Amino acid sequence: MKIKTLFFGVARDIVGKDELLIDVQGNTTIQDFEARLLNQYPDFSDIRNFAFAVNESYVDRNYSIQKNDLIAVLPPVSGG
Amino acid sequence: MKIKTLFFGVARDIVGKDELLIDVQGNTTIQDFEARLLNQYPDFSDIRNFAFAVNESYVDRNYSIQKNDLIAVLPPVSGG
Amino acid sequence: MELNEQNLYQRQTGLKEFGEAGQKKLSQAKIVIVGCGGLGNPVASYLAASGIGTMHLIDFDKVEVSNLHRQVFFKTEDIGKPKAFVLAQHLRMINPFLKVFPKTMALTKENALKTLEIFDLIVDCTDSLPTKYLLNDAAILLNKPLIYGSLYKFDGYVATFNLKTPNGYSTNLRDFFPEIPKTQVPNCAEVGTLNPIVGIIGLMQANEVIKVISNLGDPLVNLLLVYNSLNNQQLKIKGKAKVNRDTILELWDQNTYEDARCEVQLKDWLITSQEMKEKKGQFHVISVIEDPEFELPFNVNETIPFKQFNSEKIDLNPSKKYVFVCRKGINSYAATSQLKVKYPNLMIFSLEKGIENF
Amino acid sequence: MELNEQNLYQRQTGLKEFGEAGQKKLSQAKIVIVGCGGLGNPVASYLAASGIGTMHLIDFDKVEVSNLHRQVFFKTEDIGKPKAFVLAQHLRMINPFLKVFPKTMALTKENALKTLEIFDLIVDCTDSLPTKYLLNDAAILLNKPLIYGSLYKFDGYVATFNLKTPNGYSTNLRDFFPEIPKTQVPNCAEVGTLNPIVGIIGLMQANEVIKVISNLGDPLVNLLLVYNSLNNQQLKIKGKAKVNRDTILELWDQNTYEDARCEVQLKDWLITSQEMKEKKGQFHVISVIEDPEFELPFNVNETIPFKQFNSEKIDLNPSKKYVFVCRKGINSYAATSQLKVKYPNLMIFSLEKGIENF
Repeated sequence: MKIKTLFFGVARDIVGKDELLIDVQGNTTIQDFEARLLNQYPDFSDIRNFAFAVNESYVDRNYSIQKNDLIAVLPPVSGG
Repeated sequence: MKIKTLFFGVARDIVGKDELLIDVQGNTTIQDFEARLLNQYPDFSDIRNFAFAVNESYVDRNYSIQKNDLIAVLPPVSGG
Repeated sequence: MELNEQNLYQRQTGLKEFGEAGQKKLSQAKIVIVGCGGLGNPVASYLAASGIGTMHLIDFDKVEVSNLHRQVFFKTEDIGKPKAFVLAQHLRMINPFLKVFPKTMALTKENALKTLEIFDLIVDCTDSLPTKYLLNDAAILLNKPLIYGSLYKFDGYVATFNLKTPNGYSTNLRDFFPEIPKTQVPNCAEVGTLNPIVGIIGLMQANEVIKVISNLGDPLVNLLLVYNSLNNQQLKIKGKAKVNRDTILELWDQNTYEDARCEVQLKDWLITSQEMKEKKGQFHVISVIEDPEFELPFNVNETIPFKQFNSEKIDLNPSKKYVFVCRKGINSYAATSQLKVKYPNLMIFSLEKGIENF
Repeated sequence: MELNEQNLYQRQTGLKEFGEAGQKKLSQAKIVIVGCGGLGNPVASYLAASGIGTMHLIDFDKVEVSNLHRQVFFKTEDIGKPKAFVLAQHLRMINPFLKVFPKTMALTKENALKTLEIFDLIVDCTDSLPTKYLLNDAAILLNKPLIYGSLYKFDGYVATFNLKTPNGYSTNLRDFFPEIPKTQVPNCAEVGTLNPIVGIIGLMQANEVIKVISNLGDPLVNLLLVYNSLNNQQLKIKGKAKVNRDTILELWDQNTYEDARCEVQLKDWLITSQEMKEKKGQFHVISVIEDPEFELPFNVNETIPFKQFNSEKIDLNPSKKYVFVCRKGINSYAATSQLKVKYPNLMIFSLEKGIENF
């Protein structure tokens, strides 16, 4: 299934896009998804500190991605 | 069908709420909906100048309301 | 670190998406901000700081005490001074490289096209509905983008109107609100606002200006952004560009773009603050203010909220002198003129310019 | 119109939802704004204008040229002055009824609880990740609401953390980002931002403060608002309050809340701007700045972007003296210290405090 994924902050810099459609197998957890992003984009070296939201709700790493989910990848930000 | 309706600006003042669930028959157009609001709340005397949006798109008065539509009632505003 | 343009903008030019190229576009831009109040204050200040090259500021008004709660670049010492000049003074102190030209004038149908034709982009920071339509229609006739912003209490609207795109010019105000409302909702009693939504809408306008000029991101094109500051709900209403330049040309001929509420008031039916103070106690004073909690600077004999005002139901005493009062002197004048039809020979006056200028 | 509190706030008190009651709540509030930069500037100014009673401003820093593009209440004449004092001066000029107390100090684990305990509410306008966690944890230990704001380039986050609700305290920073990241992404080279998103986030924080204090609308409770200014996309991420006060107490004991990047630098490995200017031409200067377009205030002999810097692959000439430079003197110090391991006796220096303070 194609999962629409939004990238914010430095995650957008790393991916080079606001959003991507990412092809995901069934039974993929956020932890798997995180590992896959890190594998594809080595600059995601700090990704374990990022927050993931699905359909505008914060999710834990063991959340299993469902069809039609909208994922947001949210790095910590520090500007002020 | 129950139609979620959001009220902005002076429309919120008139209705006294941010949003209402309004029971609507089939084949109701925005024009009918407008007349009904005016009938129920006489303070909507300027409602013909208001904009109506359905699911975040501007609609004409002849739009026919569908199940699960989200209506926004948008008066002209002039503050600056 | 030396004060020069390179150092001033280094936190912008260092952005790879913006860079020196984006900065150059800003520096070459010539824009006009119409209205220097709640929206114009932050729009002008943030755009000046960002390095817009040339900025004209237009406002006919002076700084008043009641402006300061939301026009946060004005100081108490500025009260009574022309807004455009005070704002320009601040801009010069934050960015000496800016070319800023303040103008104390009212835009009208007669001077709008001539005044606006020299700019790359127009920012609508006014607080008058007819002027908003005047700016919209003038921008279309001049083929210029218009950055629109407006608000009511806790809600604000923002859009980039009439931007030239590969599919033609984008939507304008009349695609969402076709006609100038004849009766403004609500009229005289300015309802007020909390200051954050004013700033949020102003900053969103500044953001649109920068996006449009530096060709960055996605401006609010064919969209009307609606923001509710009480619950942070945002809608982006999609619109279709239908009202085109030909239609606007016709409308331009038909419209006066004058505020129906600000029609000329007959001097004979007015009383000045000065006169009312001098002749204190000689009048029967009637307030037509809606808000029952509004505190007046003098005693009134009677209160009739304007919505309930009906000249048919009012009996006046021919031996008394009457003064009607409201906040801005608009509803009180309407009350006076209605009663003058019924009692043409009675002494009935409206407090000129209202309690706000008492 | 006379300058008094009633006239100053009449456009707020006239709102039936807010009224005199809301104004009174603001006037009785005692808040602290930590950080007087891009966020602190508008937050303090709009809240002062709205009639907050008592406001403390905390910032350890001074106004710099490169701040002015987004810290639009600072003027060129303020360069070099302490931010908290300059901002307080502006606030006094826009609202003489405000009680404002500027403090030039850095918040640390040692002074945070004592400093913050006297306030009703804390506003986080800092630009340091460890300080954001320090404020978060201190707010929880003190049972106080924290209005959080932060940003990166074009995106900003806002939330009202740790608000007491009928269901207990609302979410806090650690419910969304549990641990203080060890390596900040990105580190030394401050990436910069365009100024509108800074203002938008600041105004949204001011909006939260007013909502919370006057008990109006729906604050961003158990939510993290995310705003992308390039396309005006807004998300409101729902969170669950899980990290409670007991957990924070444990974390408080474990953490130093110090910026790992700002570890003590050995004086022997540093060279001051002064010394470098005096001994111009005597050094082989190597820049480790990433941005190829960054313009340096002096000539460099070599450029090695820090990401590609690898001491193993670098051969130095023992007869030369080396100076490494970067924007803030953090990456250049890291390069120096790595090479000092390989070449302990060579003359290798890092430009102290970086080019920004040259």
